[in-house]
Amino acid sequence: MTILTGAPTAHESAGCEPDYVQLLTPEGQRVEHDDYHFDGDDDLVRTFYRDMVLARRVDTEATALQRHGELGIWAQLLGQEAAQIGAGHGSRPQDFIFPTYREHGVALVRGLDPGRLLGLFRGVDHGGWDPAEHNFGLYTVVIGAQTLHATGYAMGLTADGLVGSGDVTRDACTIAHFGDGASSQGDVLESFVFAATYDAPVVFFCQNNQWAISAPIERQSRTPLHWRAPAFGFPGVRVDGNDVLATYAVTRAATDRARAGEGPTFIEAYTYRMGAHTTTDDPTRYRSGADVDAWRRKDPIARVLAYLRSRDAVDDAFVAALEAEADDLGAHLRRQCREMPDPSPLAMFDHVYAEASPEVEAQREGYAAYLAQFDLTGAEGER
Amino acid sequence: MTILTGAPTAHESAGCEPDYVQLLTPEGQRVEHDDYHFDGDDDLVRTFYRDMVLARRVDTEATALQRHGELGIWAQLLGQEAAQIGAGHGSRPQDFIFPTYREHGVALVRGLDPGRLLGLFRGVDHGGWDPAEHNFGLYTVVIGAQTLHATGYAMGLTADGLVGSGDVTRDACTIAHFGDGASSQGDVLESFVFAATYDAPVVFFCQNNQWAISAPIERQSRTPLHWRAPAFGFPGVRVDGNDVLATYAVTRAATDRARAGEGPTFIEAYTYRMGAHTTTDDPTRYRSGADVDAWRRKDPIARVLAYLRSRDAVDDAFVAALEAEADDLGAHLRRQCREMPDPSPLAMFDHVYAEASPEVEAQREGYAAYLAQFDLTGAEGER
Amino acid sequence: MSKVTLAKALNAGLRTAMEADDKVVLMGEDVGRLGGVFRITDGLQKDFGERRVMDSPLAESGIVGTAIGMAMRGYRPVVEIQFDGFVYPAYDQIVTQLAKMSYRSQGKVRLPVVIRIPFGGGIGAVEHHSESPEAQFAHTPGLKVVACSNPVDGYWMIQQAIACDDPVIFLEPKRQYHGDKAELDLDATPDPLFTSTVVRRGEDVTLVTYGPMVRTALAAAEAAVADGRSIEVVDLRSLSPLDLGPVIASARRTGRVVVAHEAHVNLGLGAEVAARVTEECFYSLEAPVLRVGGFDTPYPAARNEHHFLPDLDRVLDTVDRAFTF
Amino acid sequence: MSKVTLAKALNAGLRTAMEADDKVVLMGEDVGRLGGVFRITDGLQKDFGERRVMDSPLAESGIVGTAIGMAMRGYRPVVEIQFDGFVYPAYDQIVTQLAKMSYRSQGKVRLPVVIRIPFGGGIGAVEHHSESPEAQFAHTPGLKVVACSNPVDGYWMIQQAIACDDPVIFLEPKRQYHGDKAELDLDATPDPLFTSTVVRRGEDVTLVTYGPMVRTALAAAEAAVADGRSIEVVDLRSLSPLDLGPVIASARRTGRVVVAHEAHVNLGLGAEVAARVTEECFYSLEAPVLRVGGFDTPYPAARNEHHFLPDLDRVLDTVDRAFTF
Ligand SMILES: Cc1ncc(C[n+]2csc(CCOP(=O)(O)OP(=O)(O)O)c2C)c(N)n1
Ligand SMILES: Cc1ncc(C[n+]2csc(CCOP(=O)(O)OP(=O)(O)O)c2C)c(N)n1
Ligand SMILES: [Mg+2]
Ligand SMILES: [Mg+2]
Repeated sequence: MTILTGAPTAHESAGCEPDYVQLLTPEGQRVEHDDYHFDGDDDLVRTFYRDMVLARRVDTEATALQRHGELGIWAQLLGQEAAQIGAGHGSRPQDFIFPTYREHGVALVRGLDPGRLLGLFRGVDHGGWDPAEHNFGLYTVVIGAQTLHATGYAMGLTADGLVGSGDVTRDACTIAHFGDGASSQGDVLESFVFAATYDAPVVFFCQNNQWAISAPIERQSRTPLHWRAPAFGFPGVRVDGNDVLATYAVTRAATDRARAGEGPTFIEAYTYRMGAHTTTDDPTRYRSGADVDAWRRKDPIARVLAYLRSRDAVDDAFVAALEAEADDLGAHLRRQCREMPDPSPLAMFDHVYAEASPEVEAQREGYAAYLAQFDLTGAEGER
Repeated sequence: MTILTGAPTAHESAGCEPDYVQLLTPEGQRVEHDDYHFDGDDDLVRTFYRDMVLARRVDTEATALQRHGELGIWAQLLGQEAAQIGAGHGSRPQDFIFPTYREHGVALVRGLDPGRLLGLFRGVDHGGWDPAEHNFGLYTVVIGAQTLHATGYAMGLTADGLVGSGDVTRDACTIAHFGDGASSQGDVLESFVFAATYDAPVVFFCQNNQWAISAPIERQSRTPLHWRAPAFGFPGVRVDGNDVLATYAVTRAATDRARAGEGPTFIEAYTYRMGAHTTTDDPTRYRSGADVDAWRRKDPIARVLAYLRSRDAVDDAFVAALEAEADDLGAHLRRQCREMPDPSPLAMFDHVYAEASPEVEAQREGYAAYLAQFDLTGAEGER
Repeated sequence: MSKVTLAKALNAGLRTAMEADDKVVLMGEDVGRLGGVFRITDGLQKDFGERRVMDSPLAESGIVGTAIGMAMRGYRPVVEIQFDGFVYPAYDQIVTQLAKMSYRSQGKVRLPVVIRIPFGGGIGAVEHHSESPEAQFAHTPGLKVVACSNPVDGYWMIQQAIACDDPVIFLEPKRQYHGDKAELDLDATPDPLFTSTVVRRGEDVTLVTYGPMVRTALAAAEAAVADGRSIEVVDLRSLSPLDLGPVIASARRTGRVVVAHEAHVNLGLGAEVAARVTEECFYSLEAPVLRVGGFDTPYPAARNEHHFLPDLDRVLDTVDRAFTF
Repeated sequence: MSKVTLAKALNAGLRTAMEADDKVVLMGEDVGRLGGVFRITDGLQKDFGERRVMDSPLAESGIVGTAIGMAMRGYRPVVEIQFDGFVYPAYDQIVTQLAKMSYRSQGKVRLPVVIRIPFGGGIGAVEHHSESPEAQFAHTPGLKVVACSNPVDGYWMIQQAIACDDPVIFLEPKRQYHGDKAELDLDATPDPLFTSTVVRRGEDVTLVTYGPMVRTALAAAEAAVADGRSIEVVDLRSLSPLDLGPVIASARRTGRVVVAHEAHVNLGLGAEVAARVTEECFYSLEAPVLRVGGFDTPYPAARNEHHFLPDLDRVLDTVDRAFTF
């Protein structure tokens, strides 16, 4: 049978690097690619470097805050900085981002104060920011659900005539973030159908970090994930997810394409979850340290620094200043976290509906009266 | 960008025949294909011919019964006889078939008395046959749900060691039938994921009859449906769904492959729904008569007859005898339908559970007592 | 306007809403050229174009999920689910996403999405075409759930649901689509959406229902006159929030309450009505609140559905039972 | 056997069931090498192999749908849904397929599938990890729904659920997984699965609950002693079918009934219990059946969950209210 085209490439089976877009090697060497080019200057690369360092610091601090009991749980991004910072910079401010629960780096690039991310993990809210403020949606915990929202929002952009005018400050698109595990969900696969049918300006950005909790990528797919896109009628591309120049270039190309009215693109950012799934997970139960070590040698931050150093684009002063900035951010985060007020009990009854329901209001009143019995003045005063 | 491989082939855009496996032209000429071969003799082709004629008769009779108020609704197979008879014969008796609601032809091949199909459409039951009797499951109305059942059953076959022994009378697989519209459902797409991950011996047989009620195939997919299979890691093939030799050969190859333990295959049978979606549908509201006429010239039955005639493998006596057989079948169906008893009211309480629930039993008793008030002796006597 | 069926009234209501606000868009299977399998959207794609009346791919989760995205972008999508039994693939999007977005975002994101569901039985259909899923939605905070029962309500309620900033599950009694006609007074001021209403006055017993059973309840009340029994009929209209004011006022007078619906009795709306009314009217009730509804079996084959669905006789039988206490 | 937690008891019950019948297979996300995020299946893949303990792709509809297929092939799949809030993508397969297959096939196809769901709140988790979806399943004919509340029941009930030829939704109170330990008597004869049981005798009021709230109810009963109030506590265990025999017998004695659960009160199990008990015990009740449960809001942020979930005080407050009638 000649029909079978689904087998892994010999390349992959041989355990080699997968065939992906790479513009910066793990050693920090620039390489060229036929289709994708990095057109930024050293300033931009320095910005990437800075954002990656800060994103990692956010992650480290939040992890520590969880260990100290200040957060209930934390989902680490360790190792995925290049994928996220490249994706973040690859979009434009008018593009709307639909994150999953791990896109702390993208949030940072979008200008969201990282402290705002902590509320969800501390248990004081379900997402403490206004999505409209930075065109950055709430974190989504139900795996894959947001990919359909991103597609629908993109359909709305088309309906609004915000696609294909050629004005890069006006035309817009959406980016749907999700993981390799999510690629198995019906919702994600249906979002490919809708995106293709409506030619929606949406970029599917999949961080294939090789694991969905304890399930390795082989449990979800026998083929590279990006193969799915052309099957549904739009381009798919695999990029070295630990190479920020490449993730940036590929995202920029895909969003440009979407904004131009040429439809969706699927990006598979091939990377690795260096940490645990979350702070409650114990990866030693299901994966080998050797793998982790191998990926550590492909660290996304180290290679940018090596590149910048090789060009004398950073010096020790820059690195030290950045370190100080990161320290400040860490201190800010710790303070913000500890100072975050617990929600008022009666806030629990807020916003169930946009137009208040008499039933919820009655329950609010009943509970307020109940609390008043105990003389919990806090309960009354906080609303 | 060189990544885009999802565009329609020039062939298709030009409005030509799609690129598919064909072994018999619309004119009844045998043609050869590199990968698929018809290895049957004239007897087998005559059997195909007979089954297609009988399947069409079942369809015509049931449609008429609906018009006469004997059935509540009927889902016609008109035009899809070759797809179904080829698929039916391409399986082996030990293979388990998971139909949708239109596989009357497959049912016929599996030896199910076509009269048994009518109960569902008459409203006397939800499926009047025992799936185990002919390894033919109940019709499934919720679009796509059965594809996961077929995949799970196939996983069970593997677990039972009924795959890959090389004994064709022992090894088994499943066939999941579904339509082009169903291809958009999350369940169908998830079934591809599971089938690939578990290398399940399941054949996905999609009758792309170009329509999902009023939605043309373009609403579901911008690319040929069979492209999806390799993306998930197994072969996909498009076959002329109006060519019974081809649908047979392709199904036989796919089921052989599945039974041999080589995993799933996706078959897209490219055909056309000549009738309405169901007897309650009015296709003139959404499609042109010209299309229907064009497809009429590709009638699946006419071409087999032409082929058999060209080989002198049938004569007028054969055709007449078959006509008589079909008449008998029609009379049998009409009688069976009219004689089908209405369900007893209390049968409504049967089989909610395998192990009876006191609540349902109490409701049964209560309703029996209620009916007894009206002296509806029928209600009491029938159980 | 001449007298119209519920189907035509809904069509007119949708048209009016679309004319009033160009952010209103329709989505669903076969809603465009075909006008929906029940023709509720008949002619709307022709008049408003493909951008506003979108034929969707065959995937309910995808339809509701993209409708949520459209709503986030400022649209007011009205989704048609083809039949009640096919809403379940979209259940996750409805229950975990649509229902919770306002709450999660502290009111920053509003999702004015209407999900229209032709519901209930009595049309002789095959399985999955006659379900009554209302309790599953009404149990979900964040959703509002309404059911219309007649053309006049259909016309106004669909417009009110579209105008509402909350997600609304809009249940349409499919067996009434082509039933009794009524005159539409386009200048009338309709009752607020989330209110119930007494549709027939009576003295002896309060019969509470909604959607397809309102007609049955009114017929039962009419028939009961001959027995000298005066039945007050309340059409709940809103199932979440539940407006039990009229029911409670009535129960205090009559002392007897019967709740009727097509849905399975177990954990159906009747259970909630019974629990609340009993708590509010404990000293007024002469009998427990009784329920009559679909049995706790899957929806049976069509030829038995008249046994499954509560009809006039079964409703009156339950009313009689309320007088045995 | 020494004293074990609910988590260990369930693990032991699964192991025993797998040893007894090699058609029993486990399916779900992370159930294999990891042993599930709660470690309920810990060690089982190691001992029974990958064929019997299958790590599934991340797709709940796919998991339940393939489990149905496995069951049609003669297996007895036990599916783990990782958290209550993630059962909804599988809702269609559960409600339209799993629940109806016996009925549709007139008993020819049986689907002995168990769906294990760690449910309820109280563990400080992020959203979607603390839901109580039982009413949605109990409202669906064709499903049986049970909830265990302690290690002994966990051990026996999971085995009984697996042995049952019907689909069973098996609810595990996740906040009790690592709570009170109990001794397992492996030679005991457990109560039949679909029965409720009085877990504490009392005279003044009947407190009905299940799952995670049983512990709270028992603590409330203990605390009430000081006030001179004697509370009888019933653990429903089976939510569908509902075994109300012990509740009704108790209510006839006490005249007062309170139902407590974590699920939203509106259309929660309490509504059904209230409606039925009132009908059966109309003349014995001194007060309406009162309900205390989760409010009708989405599950709040973790730092407010102790306000959302009924605790000992709120349960006792409701008990007090039952004495104001
Ligand atoms: C519908 C649903 N099912 C299960 C879960 C539990 N869960 C949370 S994260 C996760 C794995 C996700 O893996 P992936 O998509 O690869 O993202 P990653 O965590 O690696 O970033 C699972 C199973 C969930 N959140 N939602
Ligand atoms: C989940 C679900 N949604 C909607 C429907 C209503 N419906 C019945 S058949 C059909 C079209 C199916 O099209 P296709 O899969 O191409 O099969 P065909 O009818 O052409 O054989 C639709 C939308 C359904 N049965 N199930
Ligand atoms: Mg991952
Ligand atoms: Mg079709």
